Amino acid sequence: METMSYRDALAESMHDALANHSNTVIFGQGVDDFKGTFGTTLGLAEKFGAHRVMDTPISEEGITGICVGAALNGLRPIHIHIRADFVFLALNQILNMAAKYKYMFGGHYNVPIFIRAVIGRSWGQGAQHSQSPQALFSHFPGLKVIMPSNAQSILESYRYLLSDYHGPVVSLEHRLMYDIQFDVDRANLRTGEQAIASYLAREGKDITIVATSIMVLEAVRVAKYLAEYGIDCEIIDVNSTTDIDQQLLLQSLEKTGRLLVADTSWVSYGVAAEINRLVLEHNPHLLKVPSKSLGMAPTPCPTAKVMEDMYYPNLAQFAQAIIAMVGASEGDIPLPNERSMSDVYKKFRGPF
Amino acid sequence: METMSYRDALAESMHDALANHSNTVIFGQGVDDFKGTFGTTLGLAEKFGAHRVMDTPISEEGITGICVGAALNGLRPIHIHIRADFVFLALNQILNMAAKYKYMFGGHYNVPIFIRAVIGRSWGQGAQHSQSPQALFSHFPGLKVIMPSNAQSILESYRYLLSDYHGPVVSLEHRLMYDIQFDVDRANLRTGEQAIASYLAREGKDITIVATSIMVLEAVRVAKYLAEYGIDCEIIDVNSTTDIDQQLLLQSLEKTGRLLVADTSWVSYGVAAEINRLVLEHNPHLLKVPSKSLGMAPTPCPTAKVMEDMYYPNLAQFAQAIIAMVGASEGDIPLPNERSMSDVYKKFRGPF
Amino acid sequence: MNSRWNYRDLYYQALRIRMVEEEIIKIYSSDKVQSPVHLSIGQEAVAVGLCAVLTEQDMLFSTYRSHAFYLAKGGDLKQMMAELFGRLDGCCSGKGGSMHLSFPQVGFMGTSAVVASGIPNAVGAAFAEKMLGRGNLTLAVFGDGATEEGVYHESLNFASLHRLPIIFICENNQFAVHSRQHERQSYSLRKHVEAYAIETHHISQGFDFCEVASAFSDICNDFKESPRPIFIEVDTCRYMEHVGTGEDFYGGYRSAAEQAEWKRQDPLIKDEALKAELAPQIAIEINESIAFAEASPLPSYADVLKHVL
Amino acid sequence: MNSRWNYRDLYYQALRIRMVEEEIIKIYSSDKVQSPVHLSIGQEAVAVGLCAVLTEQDMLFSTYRSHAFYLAKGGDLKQMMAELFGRLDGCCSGKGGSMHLSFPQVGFMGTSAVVASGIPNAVGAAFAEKMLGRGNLTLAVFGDGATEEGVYHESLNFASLHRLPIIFICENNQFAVHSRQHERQSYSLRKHVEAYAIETHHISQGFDFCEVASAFSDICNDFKESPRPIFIEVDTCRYMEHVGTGEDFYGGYRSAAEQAEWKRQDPLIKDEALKAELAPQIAIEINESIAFAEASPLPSYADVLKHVL
Ligand SMILES: Cc1ncc(C[n+]2csc(CCOP(=O)(O)OP(=O)(O)O)c2C)c(N)n1
Ligand SMILES: Cc1ncc(C[n+]2csc(CCOP(=O)(O)OP(=O)(O)O)c2C)c(N)n1
Ligand SMILES: [Mg+2]
Ligand SMILES: [Mg+2]
Repeated sequence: METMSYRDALAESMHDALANHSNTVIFGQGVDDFKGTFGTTLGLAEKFGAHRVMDTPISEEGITGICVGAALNGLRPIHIHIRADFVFLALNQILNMAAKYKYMFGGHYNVPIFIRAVIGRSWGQGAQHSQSPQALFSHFPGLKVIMPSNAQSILESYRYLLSDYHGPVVSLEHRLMYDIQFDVDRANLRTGEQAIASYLAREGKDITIVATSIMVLEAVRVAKYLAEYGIDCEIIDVNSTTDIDQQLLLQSLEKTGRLLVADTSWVSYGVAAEINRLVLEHNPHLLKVPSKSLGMAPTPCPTAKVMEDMYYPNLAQFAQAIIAMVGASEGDIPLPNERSMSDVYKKFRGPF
Repeated sequence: METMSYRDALAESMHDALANHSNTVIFGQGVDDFKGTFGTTLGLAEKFGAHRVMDTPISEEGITGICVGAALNGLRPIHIHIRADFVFLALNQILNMAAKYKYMFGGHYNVPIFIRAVIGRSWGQGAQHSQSPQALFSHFPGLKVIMPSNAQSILESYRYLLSDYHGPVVSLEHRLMYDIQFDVDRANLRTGEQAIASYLAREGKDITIVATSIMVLEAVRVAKYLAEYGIDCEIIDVNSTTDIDQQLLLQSLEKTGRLLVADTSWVSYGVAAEINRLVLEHNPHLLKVPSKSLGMAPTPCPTAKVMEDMYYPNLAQFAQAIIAMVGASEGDIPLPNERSMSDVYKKFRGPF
Repeated sequence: MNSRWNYRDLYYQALRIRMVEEEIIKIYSSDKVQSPVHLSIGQEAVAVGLCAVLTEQDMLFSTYRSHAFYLAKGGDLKQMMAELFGRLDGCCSGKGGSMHLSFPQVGFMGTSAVVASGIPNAVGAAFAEKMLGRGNLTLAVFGDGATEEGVYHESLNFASLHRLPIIFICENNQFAVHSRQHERQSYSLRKHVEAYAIETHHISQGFDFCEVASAFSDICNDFKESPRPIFIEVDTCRYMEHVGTGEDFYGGYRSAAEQAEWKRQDPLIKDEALKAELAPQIAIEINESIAFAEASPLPSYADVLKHVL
Repeated sequence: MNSRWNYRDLYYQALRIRMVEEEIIKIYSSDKVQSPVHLSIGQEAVAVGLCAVLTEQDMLFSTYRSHAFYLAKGGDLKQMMAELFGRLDGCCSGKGGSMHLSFPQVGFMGTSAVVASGIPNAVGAAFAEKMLGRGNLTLAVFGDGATEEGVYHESLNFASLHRLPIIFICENNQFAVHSRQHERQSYSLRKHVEAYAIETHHISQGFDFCEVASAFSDICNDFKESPRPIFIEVDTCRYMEHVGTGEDFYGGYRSAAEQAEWKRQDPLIKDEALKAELAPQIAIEINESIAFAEASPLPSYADVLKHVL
């Protein structure tokens, strides 16, 4: 099977969007420079022209508004932010304009803008370069939010959303995955709305792990680890936080009776909260044990590596939570002793 | 007992903050005009001086940043927005700066800024003048978010937060409550952190209604209505969405076994989600029936009154949900037939 | 009066807008229109004069103070009235209301109730227009207060940097709600814009639709020779309060005398003869639009749920 | 060189900053500093010249490119090093890192890694200073790129409107990451600021700390006579890449020749004699600061949870 990095899947998706749709344009700080948005827009300005792949002033709100207006007049803009934290400057245009333009005017318009924003720890990012705002966006009707966890997901969801979907989209891409190689099955790329649907990333019978973005990879790692000790984890990749497949979730929980949500953001008012609501509104007796949630510590992100390592959940905590939930005794199962997720994934070293 | 309108409680709190703390200042568009922020800042510029009660340019992000800087240098700014939707322009300063300034610099600073923002339906507000962003703010560590549901709560929480608390606060005030008269018990104003704590607004044994802001009043109305039919509702006023009292919640649910969350915003990724998480993470067997959530329809807000009335939950839907949950048969209990919440509360008519 | 423009036609347009809004005032107390209304009474000549020069393909983005530009640009009156009445036949199916009118068929591209938010949208539409090699004009219409928002700075900068085919129209009524311009702005509007290397123009006779049309027509002719960002400040005067149906001086922040000079020159007040001649026909049209609105069905819950994604 | 300033003292300051950053480059590959670093090498004279004029009570807000201003303003080197090493004795207990230094004892009020975000904070501090009747200066330091953000416009307007005692310092290194100024800005910096009725100054010799100090001292004397917003553009040159420890021309967006003119005039390069004389003592201090940092305890999970509210 073909393998492909997350980065290359992004680069291919950007290329194809420009190649297949003459009305696609890419906006973003540095999209045309020699680093090319962590390598995902390299060479595109040269190939498709500076008017289609444009460096922008440092004006997030303005450029977002410009993307909205361009979309109203026939373009399909992609707007890239090297950090999701910077999108906070553009929230008025996203929440008050893009998410509502179609509705407010009774369906006269579509606003096909696609916002790519990078999330995730990498290298001492600190409080202002580390946030993961999927819950924020997902609370507001009118947006689609995706959190692809592998190269296949990128190929599928970007192809669909950049070609056949016509509303505003926010895609949150995890920085630590850029260099990771994934299997890609081109013959079986999911299409249409299926391209962003939640799916079973692993079948199991003891516990359901519902995960987003890189936490899906973590879930797979912990599942593999625990499988050796007889614990069988089922994993649901949420994929789109605005389009969670409730049926899939409930079916899985009917089987396992145990729910652990692993998300890249804070737990409170986050994906874990929403998943728990979906469960409890459906059936109050589905779970055998209390659900658990893994996410960032309830603080802004500290910069020091040693604190970062405690701030983000690691494999040991992940395993520990599962072991406690399935009722195995910890004594019997040694905990993995990795210090830090980023040590595992990271091929790159500083600065970003 | 003394009675007092929500508006007058706000006006008194603004007055007292200026009178008791020479470093308190009020910023906001129109705070010094003849309407005085729906009557809550009337006369204050005249009494305390234009330098302390200042009209501002239409620059939400800038003024918020100015409040943060003023707070770092000894002031206690209050910043007022006549609509919470306008705060979306200032989210960078709130989320990336105010919420993190203390943490990011290892505790060197406090940022005592107090943001007042008006939420809630009133008069055909439409998609951009109707949002209720408590979930958005509450997801980010570093902020306190309050949603006072009566005059007593205003007096208590504003006194505490404007005098003895030193971090950033967002207070969401519901427009429909401004004209409502409430009992106020000055001898028993809660103080300190208790001033923003969740509390039992009504005792009951059949169902727990967890509510925010005006939904507390709706809950009280529905409880009174259903009491005549033998249904006994317990009501928890969340009061602060960042400081939900989990103990109170769980104790109540141990008694009632039924959970209905009634919030002023969208259900997904909202207060209902967070409450369900708190329950399910604690005890998966607490509820006898599935929980339910009431909030805005999953769309932007339509303007037409007839759609608004369907967009917001009304008393009949509220009662219906409870009746279904307690297992009474609807045939036995007639549903109240009010068309619209705003018809009940509204003393004012347009424009806002 | 300028002979290039048919005074009578433009007068008709302006009077029609005023009479529509006067009718709104009249019926407002009946609660048939249950949403905030920001009236343009006193400012109609700006919309009429500008739109006289535009085609239906030219795109215009404006604000919550939407009625005048909607009608001047060619938006359907019946559908506007139905929109204000919250009916299904409204130009936005009742979802927009007075603050959010739109009529894409004639290039009336939408109005935002968040100050200044439509400005970058107009810049973006102009960007698309240029990139797609089409030649229509894009207009961003906004008030003096909108220039205080950061996004205005960002929009001017981008438009100039890429020499986009856009015309910024600032309707300067000197007020934002109840605040006067000098209490809010340290800059003079046009000097500030010129710092972005954007050409500016000033139309001071905002009460005179023919003057506005003439001046704007000259600018547009030049613009078509050489498409580029242009900024036009049009002085005007709001007669009514910021939002709602009252006069604009009852709050004490403004005197009636201040408006008197404007009113003295206002053709819709001055030219009583033409008004008397044209009004009856307009009144019929307005009545028909109200009848249309009232006959239009109310939206259902299924309608609430439509148009989200 | 200007005799009002002790060349040797300022040279020492500037050299110290450069050597600290050169040391950071040296140790960066060891991964002891695990966070992005934005170096000021080439720009030190700006910080040194300006801060020479300031007192510890004067407040300065700056950016992620923080080392030079932190040290020039009097921030403790040991605590800075410990901060970069992520230790408990860091000036921000390890929570800030290179992008978020702060040392309130000397008026170094914080640095934001979100472009332009600190500018309104400085304006707010100046507002408080004026309202509380105190007389210290407030400085907002930012790069040329920051002027593209909307909040810059809003900050200038407010500062001018209220005649606040604030000095805006734009360190113009002509780059934002890899983009040149003319690719991003349609305005000339000072002409644009003047549109807000804010007085502007230009210091073109940003490599010369004595010149910077002299010019700034004159401005400050005048400022103290009549506190008001003032804008100063200081030309400077970044020698290293935007973020990280590489040279600034390896990416091809910039040639080494472009920097040569600056380097030719840079006292820290030119005056080898003085450098040789002062460097050993500075090296000792730097070594001590590293030893201090390495000896400092690592934060615990309890520390992670502190300082949130
Ligand atoms: C971002 C934002 N802030 C505040 C408001 C409240 N508001 C509505 S209209 C207005 C004044 C705008 O003045 P101007 O731009 O001059 O337009 P005018 O109303 O005079 O036509 C304000 C402050 C808003 N709608 N949006
Ligand atoms: C709001 C925001 N957008 C984008 C970035 C990414 N970024 C970091 S520094 C920088 C360039 C800033 O240039 P300038 O203001 O000239 O300062 P310099 O780095 O040259 O000192 C950019 C775009 C950011 N940190 N914040
Ligand atoms: Mg105005
Ligand atoms: Mg720069």
